[in-house]
Amino acid sequence: MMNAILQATLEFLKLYWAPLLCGVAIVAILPLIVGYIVLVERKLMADMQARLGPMRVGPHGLLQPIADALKLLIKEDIIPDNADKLVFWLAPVLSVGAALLALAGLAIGPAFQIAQDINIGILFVVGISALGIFGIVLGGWASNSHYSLMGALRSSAQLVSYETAAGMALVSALLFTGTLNVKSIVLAQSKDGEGIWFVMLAPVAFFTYLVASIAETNRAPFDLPEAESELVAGYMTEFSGFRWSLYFLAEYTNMIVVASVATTLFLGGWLRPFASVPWLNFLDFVPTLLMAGVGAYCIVRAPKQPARVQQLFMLAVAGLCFVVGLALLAPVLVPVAKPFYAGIHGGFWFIFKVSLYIYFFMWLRFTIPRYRFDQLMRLGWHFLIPLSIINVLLVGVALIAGAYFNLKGWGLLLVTTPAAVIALVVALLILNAEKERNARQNQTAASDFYAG
Amino acid sequence: MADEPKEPKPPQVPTGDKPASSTPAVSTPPAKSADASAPAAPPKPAAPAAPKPPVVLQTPLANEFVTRFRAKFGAALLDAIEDRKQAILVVECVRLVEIALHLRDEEKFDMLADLTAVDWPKREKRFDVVLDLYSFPKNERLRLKAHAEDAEEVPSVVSVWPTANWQEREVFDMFGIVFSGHPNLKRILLPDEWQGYPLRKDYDILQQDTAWVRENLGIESGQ
Amino acid sequence: MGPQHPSTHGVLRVKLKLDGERVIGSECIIGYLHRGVEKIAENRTYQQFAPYVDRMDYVAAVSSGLGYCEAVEKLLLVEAPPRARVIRTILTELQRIASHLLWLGTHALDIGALTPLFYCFREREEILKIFEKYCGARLTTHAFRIGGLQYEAYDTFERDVERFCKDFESRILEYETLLTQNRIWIGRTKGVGILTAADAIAFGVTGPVLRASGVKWDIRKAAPYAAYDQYKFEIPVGTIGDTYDRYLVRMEEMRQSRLICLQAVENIPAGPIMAKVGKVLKPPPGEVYHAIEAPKGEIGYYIVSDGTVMPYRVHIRPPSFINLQAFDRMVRGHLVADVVAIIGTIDIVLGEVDR
Amino acid sequence: MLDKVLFYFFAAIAVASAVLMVTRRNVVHSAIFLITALLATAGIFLQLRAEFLFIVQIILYVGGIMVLFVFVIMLVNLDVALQQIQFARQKWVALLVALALAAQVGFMFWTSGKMAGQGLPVLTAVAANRLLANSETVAHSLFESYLLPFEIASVLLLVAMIGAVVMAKKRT
Repeated sequence: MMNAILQATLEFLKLYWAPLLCGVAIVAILPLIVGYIVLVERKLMADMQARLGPMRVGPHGLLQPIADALKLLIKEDIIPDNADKLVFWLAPVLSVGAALLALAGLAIGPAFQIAQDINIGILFVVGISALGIFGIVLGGWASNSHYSLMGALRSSAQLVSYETAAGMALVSALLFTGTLNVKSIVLAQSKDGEGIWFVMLAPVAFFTYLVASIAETNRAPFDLPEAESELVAGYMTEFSGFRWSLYFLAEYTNMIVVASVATTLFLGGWLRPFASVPWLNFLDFVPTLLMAGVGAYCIVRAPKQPARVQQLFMLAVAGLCFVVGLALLAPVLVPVAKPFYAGIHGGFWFIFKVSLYIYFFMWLRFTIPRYRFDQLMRLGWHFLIPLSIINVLLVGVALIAGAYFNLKGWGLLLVTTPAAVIALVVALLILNAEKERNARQNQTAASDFYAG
Repeated sequence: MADEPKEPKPPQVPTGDKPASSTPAVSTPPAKSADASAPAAPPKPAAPAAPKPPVVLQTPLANEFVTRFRAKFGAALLDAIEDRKQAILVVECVRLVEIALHLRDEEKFDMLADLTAVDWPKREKRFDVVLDLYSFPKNERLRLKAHAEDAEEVPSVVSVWPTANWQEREVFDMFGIVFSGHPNLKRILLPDEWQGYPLRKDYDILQQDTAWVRENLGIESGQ
Repeated sequence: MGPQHPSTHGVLRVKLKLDGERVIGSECIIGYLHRGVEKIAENRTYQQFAPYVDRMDYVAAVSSGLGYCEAVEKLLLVEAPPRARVIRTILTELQRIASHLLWLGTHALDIGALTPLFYCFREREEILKIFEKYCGARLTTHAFRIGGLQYEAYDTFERDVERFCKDFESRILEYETLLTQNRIWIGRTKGVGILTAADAIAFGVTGPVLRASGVKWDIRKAAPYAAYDQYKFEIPVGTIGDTYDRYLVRMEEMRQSRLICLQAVENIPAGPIMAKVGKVLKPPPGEVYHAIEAPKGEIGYYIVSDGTVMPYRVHIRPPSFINLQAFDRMVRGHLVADVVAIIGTIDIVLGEVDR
Repeated sequence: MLDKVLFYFFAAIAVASAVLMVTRRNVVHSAIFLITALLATAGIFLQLRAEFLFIVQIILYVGGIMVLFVFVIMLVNLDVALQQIQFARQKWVALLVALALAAQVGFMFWTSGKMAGQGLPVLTAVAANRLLANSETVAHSLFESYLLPFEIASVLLLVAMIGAVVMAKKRT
């Protein structure tokens, strides 16, 4: 019996060593990446609020994430009494597991993909991230305090209702590709496919997906469950120390997952903007210029640092930027490095777009106030879901028209933009139908999808 | 400038811890005067400065509003004074609600700005319940005063001006004046089981409700 | 919601009777911050009691100080000199802006907008700097004395106030762009916590809350005190009396206060800053009720004097205490999330509610 | 070799969690074990190269229905449910039914072993690219050969949904 298992593992390793390696790498680097996303968020927030943000740990607070991680590890791990031990331990693990697993389906570059382009790509990502709800609901239930249970139920109600809207938005984009496979979706947007990003062809779908994804990751105007004043921290209240950081990691990984799904589907994955337009090729130099700019900025700032070690640190960061800049420059100029072009540049553009998407999340969080729960539900059910369903119909009709006039690539725009316009008109119709209903029915009897 | 020369040692700073019962040793026992709330001519303490002639600012008020009021209520209106250009009507405590309704509806005093009480331990009708009214149309203020004995029930004006609700509860909390007809008359600022009424003159400033402190905080009061 | 709740602006405990998400009834339990100010007043001389007044509404210390000093001046039948009255008006109006800024910041934070808080505090810092230069203290300033002012206006006083008022105009636009047209902000505040004019008067509510319900009444116009009669300014009035109207009324009030400061700073009359008031104040026996327009509403002082050095009785009419009574009427029928917004919109300070 | 090991691994989890689900006293624990059972069967689908079924199983069962289960468990207050004794007298009836079922399955194995060429489906490792993509085949069969039943089923679901909404409306 023993050698059977041994042989099986050998066989397994022979077949799947590459994805295994990528998987381990991702899980190892992710907490660091999430840490630095949090730092960027705090810095941005501070910048928008006329203050400095974390400056104390390391130059410009660059070491802050490591300090946070350390603090979270050392913190005492409190388990509320007569809480359900098994479920209390399981909930955060489930939540992080779902988020990390969903990452597997995504393709950072053409070559760099953990699950070797499984046929159901996008569906796999959406399906697995739906498991995250259990982490929240069970977490709320396990800490058996009335408030966290209420917070958990509210946030899962929010997740469930916005998932339908997100799903519908994805469907209308998938109509163009015809397949769920991540790699072929991106190729469909490149030269040999439609040659145009789907965000142009289905802008309304992109908008609905954007709003739904914000709600799905409990962020910005929809971060009601934990921000509600009397629910304190929603389902996360009772978790402390490492367990809490797992939830935190799950939330930010979800954000990355949602951002990469949007980039793959709408913003042309790892393609350079206007990849198919030959005379715009100088765009290839943009990444190197960007890196060079950042490096220069670091050098300029270096002497201003108070401590000697901080100056060295800044110089090191500048060096790193220049090296990356050179790496990005090589495939464009040096013919021999041509084949690496797709991998390196693709990776850069993908990460660039994902970070833009996440920047938009953060930007929303600082500027606009929070929705009340029943408004949030009404927005989801009365506005987003009908809009996205109608959008699917319209895009379908546009596609048939496109096929009829056999338009290709940019030609499709002729058909899809009217579809988008009609969708917007429908959206306005729904909105002022909402207003009348609101006016008629006074404020107090607001229909609450999830009345307790 | 801050600490004014202390030549007339303010009697108030108690030398020893006088038992609470004695009134604050204001050496000028306010003379009994039937009408005005303020003693007519309090003999000055033996201040070294030449005793200034007692300045009386209370002048009887006699305008057509007072005559109209006296015609309507006659006996109930005990006195009408003007102190520093502010009209004061001293009324009988029993008919307070009726007068309040009249003032709000006919005389348009539609807002009760303030309701409070003053404790004159020397007088037999010990408490003054003071109501400050304001009329939006006439942009005028009026002060209504009613004298009440220690255990006497003052009719509550909550039915006339809902704002009196909490203010009457505070007066009850601080003075112990019971307002009959008040929806839920219980202490508002102090803990419910607190004994004693702090703002009474005989409630010395250093006296805490020792029982409450020992029972709730478990320490001897004053520690 | 317990006394240490993050959004109750101090130690206020609210018992809510809920039907699912909807609030049916509420009861406010106060008294956690009761320091017995009125009892202390009976054992302090008139000057010694002045700093206590600042500790009541610690957010608008200058205006409560002005109220007390003017009440005692009325008791003494003394009039502060014109120069003192103008400087008092400027400082009170600056305090009104500072108090409204603090209200805006915390109110927006309760509803979820993170950024306005920092913008408001940046402006409030400027005002506190002016107070600090003038009288050494930032929050509980005790800036005024009975009979006038303690300190002469420092030399760059006019320039500082003018510079602040000049760039405050653009700052208010910054808050407006963030909030006023914001659909979510309107969604969270329109039609929430409605108080009709009749209810407002019945509950004795005063200040911006009363004006938002449509009653055009401001003591600075009805019974001008200090130097308000010399300046032109309007009184903003709302229509429905919901949270959004109160927001608009307070924003407009900040603009009006800025105008007053500008007009006042142009010509501060020369002359003495202190009336002829002896060291030992012995007001003739009698009583007075003097009310002024504090940022939260009408703050009134009822002082009874028996001719001695100490007041016989001092009663303070606190606007927050009386405005809080209308809370129960406003909160009925709303969701739990609105309770937070309604507490914010009444703008209460617990030091003043409990005294 | 790998397939066999994986299959037995998933099968063992499925059976174990099914048994645990039934025996647990705590309702939420049994819900969790039901989820693991469903995930294990999804794993087996994946093994059979039916990845569309794998992801549909996860989305529908685990992501959809189980969320509903957990919602209901949370909303209904648990302590009432715990008081009632779970297994009253039906213990014997359950055993009887189980035995009957076991007999039938045993008979099926026994006869299929006799028939030539039938036997247990032997999994052969088929190279991934030669296999026709699973979701396409499912889509073709669903929308071409069985379009009518598909439409009828969706109408049925619609009716059920409207019924639920109407019932909910009446209560609030």
